[in-house]
Amino acid sequence: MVKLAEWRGKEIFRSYGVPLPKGTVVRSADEAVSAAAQGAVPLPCVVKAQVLSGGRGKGGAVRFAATVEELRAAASAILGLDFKGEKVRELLLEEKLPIARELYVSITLDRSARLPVLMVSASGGVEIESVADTAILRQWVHPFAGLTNFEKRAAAKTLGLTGPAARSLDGLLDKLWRLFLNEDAELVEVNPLALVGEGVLALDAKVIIEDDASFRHPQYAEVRDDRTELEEIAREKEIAFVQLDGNIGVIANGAGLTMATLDVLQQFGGRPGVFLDLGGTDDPKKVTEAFRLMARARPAAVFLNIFGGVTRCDTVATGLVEAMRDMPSTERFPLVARIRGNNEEEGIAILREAGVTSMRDLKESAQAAIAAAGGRA
Amino acid sequence: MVKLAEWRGKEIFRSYGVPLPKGTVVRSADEAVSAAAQGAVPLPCVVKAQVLSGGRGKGGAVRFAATVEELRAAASAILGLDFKGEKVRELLLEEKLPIARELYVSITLDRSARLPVLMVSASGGVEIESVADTAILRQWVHPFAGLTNFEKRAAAKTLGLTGPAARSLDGLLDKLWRLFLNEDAELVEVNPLALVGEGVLALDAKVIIEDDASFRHPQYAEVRDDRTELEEIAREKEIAFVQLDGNIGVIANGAGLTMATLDVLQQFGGRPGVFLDLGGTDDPKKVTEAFRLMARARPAAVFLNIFGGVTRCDTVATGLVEAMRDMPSTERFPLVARIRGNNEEEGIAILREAGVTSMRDLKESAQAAIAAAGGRA
Amino acid sequence: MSVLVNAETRVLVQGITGHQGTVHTRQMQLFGTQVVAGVTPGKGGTSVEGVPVYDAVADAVAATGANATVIFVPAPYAKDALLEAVDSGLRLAVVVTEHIPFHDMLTMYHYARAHGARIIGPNCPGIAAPGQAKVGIIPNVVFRPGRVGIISRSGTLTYEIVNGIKEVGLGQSTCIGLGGDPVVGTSFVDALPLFDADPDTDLIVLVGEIGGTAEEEAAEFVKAHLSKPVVAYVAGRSAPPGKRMGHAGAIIARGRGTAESKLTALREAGAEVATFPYEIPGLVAARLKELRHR
Amino acid sequence: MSVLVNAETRVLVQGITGHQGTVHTRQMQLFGTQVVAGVTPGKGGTSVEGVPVYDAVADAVAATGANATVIFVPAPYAKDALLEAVDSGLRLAVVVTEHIPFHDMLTMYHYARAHGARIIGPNCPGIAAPGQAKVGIIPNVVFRPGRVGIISRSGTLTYEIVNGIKEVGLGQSTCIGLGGDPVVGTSFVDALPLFDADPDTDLIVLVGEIGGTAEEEAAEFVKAHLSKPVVAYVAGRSAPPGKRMGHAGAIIARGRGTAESKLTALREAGAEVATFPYEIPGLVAARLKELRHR
Repeated sequence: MVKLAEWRGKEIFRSYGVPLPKGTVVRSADEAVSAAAQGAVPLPCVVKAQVLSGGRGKGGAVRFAATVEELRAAASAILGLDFKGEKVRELLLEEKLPIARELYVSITLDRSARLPVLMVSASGGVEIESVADTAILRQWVHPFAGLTNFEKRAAAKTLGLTGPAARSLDGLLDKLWRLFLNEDAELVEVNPLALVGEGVLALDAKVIIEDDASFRHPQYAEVRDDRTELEEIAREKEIAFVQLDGNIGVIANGAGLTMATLDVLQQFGGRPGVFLDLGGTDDPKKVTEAFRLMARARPAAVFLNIFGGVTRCDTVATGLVEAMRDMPSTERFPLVARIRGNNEEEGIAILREAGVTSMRDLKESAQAAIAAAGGRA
Repeated sequence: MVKLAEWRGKEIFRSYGVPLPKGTVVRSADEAVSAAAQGAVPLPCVVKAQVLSGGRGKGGAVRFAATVEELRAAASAILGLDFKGEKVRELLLEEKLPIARELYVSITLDRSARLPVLMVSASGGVEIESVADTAILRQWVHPFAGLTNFEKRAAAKTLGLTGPAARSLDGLLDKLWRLFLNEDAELVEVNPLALVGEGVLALDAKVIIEDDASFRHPQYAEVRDDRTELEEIAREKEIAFVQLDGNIGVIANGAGLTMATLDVLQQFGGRPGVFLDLGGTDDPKKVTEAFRLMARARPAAVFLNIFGGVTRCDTVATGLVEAMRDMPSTERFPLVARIRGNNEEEGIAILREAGVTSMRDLKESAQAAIAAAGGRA
Repeated sequence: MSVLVNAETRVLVQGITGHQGTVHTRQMQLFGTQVVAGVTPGKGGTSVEGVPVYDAVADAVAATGANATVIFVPAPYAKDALLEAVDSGLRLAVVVTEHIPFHDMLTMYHYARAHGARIIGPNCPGIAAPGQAKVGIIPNVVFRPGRVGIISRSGTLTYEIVNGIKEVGLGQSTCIGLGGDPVVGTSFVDALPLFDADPDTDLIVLVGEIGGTAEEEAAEFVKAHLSKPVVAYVAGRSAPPGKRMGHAGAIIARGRGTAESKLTALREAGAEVATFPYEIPGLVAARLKELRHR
Repeated sequence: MSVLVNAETRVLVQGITGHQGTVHTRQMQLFGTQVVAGVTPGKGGTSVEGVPVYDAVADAVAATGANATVIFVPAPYAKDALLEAVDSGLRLAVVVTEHIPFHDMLTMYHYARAHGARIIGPNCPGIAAPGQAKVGIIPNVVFRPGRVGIISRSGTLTYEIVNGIKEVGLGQSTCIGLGGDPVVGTSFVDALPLFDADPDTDLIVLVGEIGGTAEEEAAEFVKAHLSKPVVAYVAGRSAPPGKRMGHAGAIIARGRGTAESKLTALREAGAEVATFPYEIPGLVAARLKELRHR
């Protein structure tokens, strides 16, 4: 899942011809002022923090500037913000427009229907979660038909647009649909979509690109605005790795088993701190790398819970022993292991030789991991 | 159905990136010589008449020229040809290539399967009708899947292409498929497709565009290489009008009824000369125009056979009387009428007033038309 | 009973406010058809011949329980209209519109099929079952209730033949005009089993024309599966090869699809073949008489 | 009997010459499955584990009568492989490949559906019916013939649970791993009626996880239609909202799809709900005992 910052989303919008306010991206107050001086953005303008979290307006991360002085002040203030944990590095400056109405439009996947769904609402400009379901039109779009005229007519009707404004919407929806398809997007969202005069244009742009389609879109591989450093390294090594709030590291294989392991830990009072899903592997080197990555997250203890299927227990054990051998003592952590399934006996023997006991019962081993972490929590 | 001359087809091929021999179009021997002098085509080259009929090679409409003198001679000779009734107006000059093999590729519609079909054969360079069915691979392409890799692999296998040549074919097939879809083609045919070195390229190009899609492709409206002047006028007026060899003009409504009328005429020894299908109309002006058009084809007699459904009998009668009133006596023709169906009585009354008797029986009225034409045949 | 339509059929007219839509709404009503709704985007809230008009098919279906549609909208918009009908749950669509690009029709056909919907047409006169319902444009005057089923690729020629059947004192169970376009939603092979299964049809008249191989495939089906007698006619024996006769379907290509090949195939399949359209009523009457005396 | 596969299943392996393809061909054979053919373009004429390899699915089907396929080809080529299988007449495809873009899967799903074919997966362990056949990658060791049906969105967790059932002395009729991707070919709602109709299944274990609403829909189905008892488990109660847990399916969005909403729905539908995966075998054993004493 590649969440794109607003300005990146708008770059894509522009390449598809989606109408946008005039504007530019800057990275300092000086740049902001010179952008205005060179006419890259007319005054008065809007100054928007380029962060991924929502609620920027309320959070003081969007301001207006009528003069160069106001622009400098607003840019300085916002660039200094730490917005919901994100440092503001870029600002988007955009012309302030005479907005008649604020609307909502998005295209995303409906898993249950197994169809893309176009959602529109006349109540734009607020978080869509707060809009009543009855005020949102859902139009499922069949991939073999594409976005049709009747679907677009229904959208225009819901938005209360007719004449040139409806035609403007029509063009915009076609472009968003093409973007959704051609860029392998999970989500294309415009909130608000502004009605200005007789045309609509995208005031905001939220685009999420699907990770799995990166073989078709290498250009998005560098855009990673929402991961920690370790998560980014894990991604490159094709290991599912998520940092949480607690102190116990969990290494398991398969998302379901990993989640079940977290559930059990939590039920008995443990606090998972890292979630590492080995996936299906039979390469001991990948296991070694996973353990090294886990060590860098400095867990108080690690709970290894493997059920061998595609992954063989001896492979995991071998990789683990390899990782432990090279680990500096400062990075070592208490380890509780439970390995079951394919080549279980061989795996347990390898661990035993390295001084690690494999437990059999999930509940007991979880409790043991919590106890081990307790000393350092 | 818009049949495009080879050079027009190749212009479209070029816009889709289909590999082609280097070449240019000329309209005189002088132009040919100066094209060679300016390097627009290298010598030795191939000189090809731009006509729509097949069998150009055998018919002397394709020649080789190794020198400027030979080029001038070949161009003059071919431009003088009357090829199966078509005057040669354009020549395509193309570099002569070291062809390793001549292959066949086409995409067209299979009506029974209701699917586009990709056809390939290793026996290219000859009329595909003469190739054994077993030597032609038919791959149906589903519109919801598009041309797939496995279909292209099967094509490469049939053509005996591997490695870079197969990859070259792969790219070419993708381009032809896109052209077939995006240009609303009825037929895209390359015969021969030449294997030169490790790549394939289109030595010929046959493209037929569907008439009905002209609202999407206004650019093809002017390209009409295969109609008579009257047929072209009829087309503009949206009247189906075909000139045949005989002397009886037939005006009917609906393709089936028109064809049945021709069948009956022919069965009793008549020779239809024009086929005019009024279609479904309730506009007397269109009927008047149809009659004027018919008059310009100078038929010995006209047989009007109408069954009123969407078209009303009185509409046809009114239009007919209008046309006859304005017609110069030199253009007049004997008329046999049979009108049945909706508003039959009213139509018959209008005709009677204008001195035309409507007959009831198809067989008898056909015989009457043949007799009327007999006097002037 | 009848084929595909009956007295329960509730017809929606897409493009009802256009000239043809309005004219044929009236004609369908005069035939006794329940025309329950019309659709023309932007004309919602008005009415035509007493029929309420909606902006969208989904609205029309929800409000009126329409269960079949007839499409009169111009060719550039016909694909969209059909997709809307299918998405709104309609499972029978008669497409009268002519000049629909076959690439559009390929999408329409396969989309309908994937959703279990049937298209009749395009460029077709539609379906009529005397005493039950008409969904399309075949002239009312040619009909009379009876036991002859008609399946035809032609338009006007069909009217002439149906009328001829009436004029010899017989009547029709259902008549379907399939349309002669290169891609049709329903072909002879699709329609024949429906008539074969219809208890109100004693005999089937098949009206073909040159071009394509639909008649040859129909002949195979008749031979292999059909239990009822067939009287067939094929127009275009005199057509010169390669010339276009108004229908895109009427092109003779590569020696297949000639009148001769079709007539031979039908004859060999056991159909009675008429040389001229005006012979059909007589052949039908004779065959029905024979059936009765068995 | 069993669900979807049985002793008559003749399995084709697409991508058989790859590492996973080869390993699991052997494992399927050891399970007793008839693996009749493999396909890898360009490797036609070779063989893997005694199984003949073809260049094209159509060739493999024609030569061997394969009637199901398991797809191991890399994600960028998986769509093509599935379309080839469907076009070649196969009506059951287990897609093991992970990381297939969901836009590709949308095409695959709707294409298969339009042709009457069923996809299991993608990114799934597949189907296994002990004593009958295995089409996929679930480890052989966890199985033992019996009367418990298992439907799961997880991979490894399924193995653990299936194994647990074996360890309490019970066995399985069929186990299907549906995969946890955003778009799956077969969902709980699609699979439940198959198990309900299977005379060899007495009880169904449903293993869900957070994300999406497949479990909520399953609960509705259980309540409205299911005749057999269900034991359910849902992984992810402790997952923080908005964090991705390896599966794209495991995202909690907009308050729906939480473990709590799933568990509540299943409980209200009459399923017995396990808090921990290790409780499942006990619950299953108790419920079966109860059934027997009725």
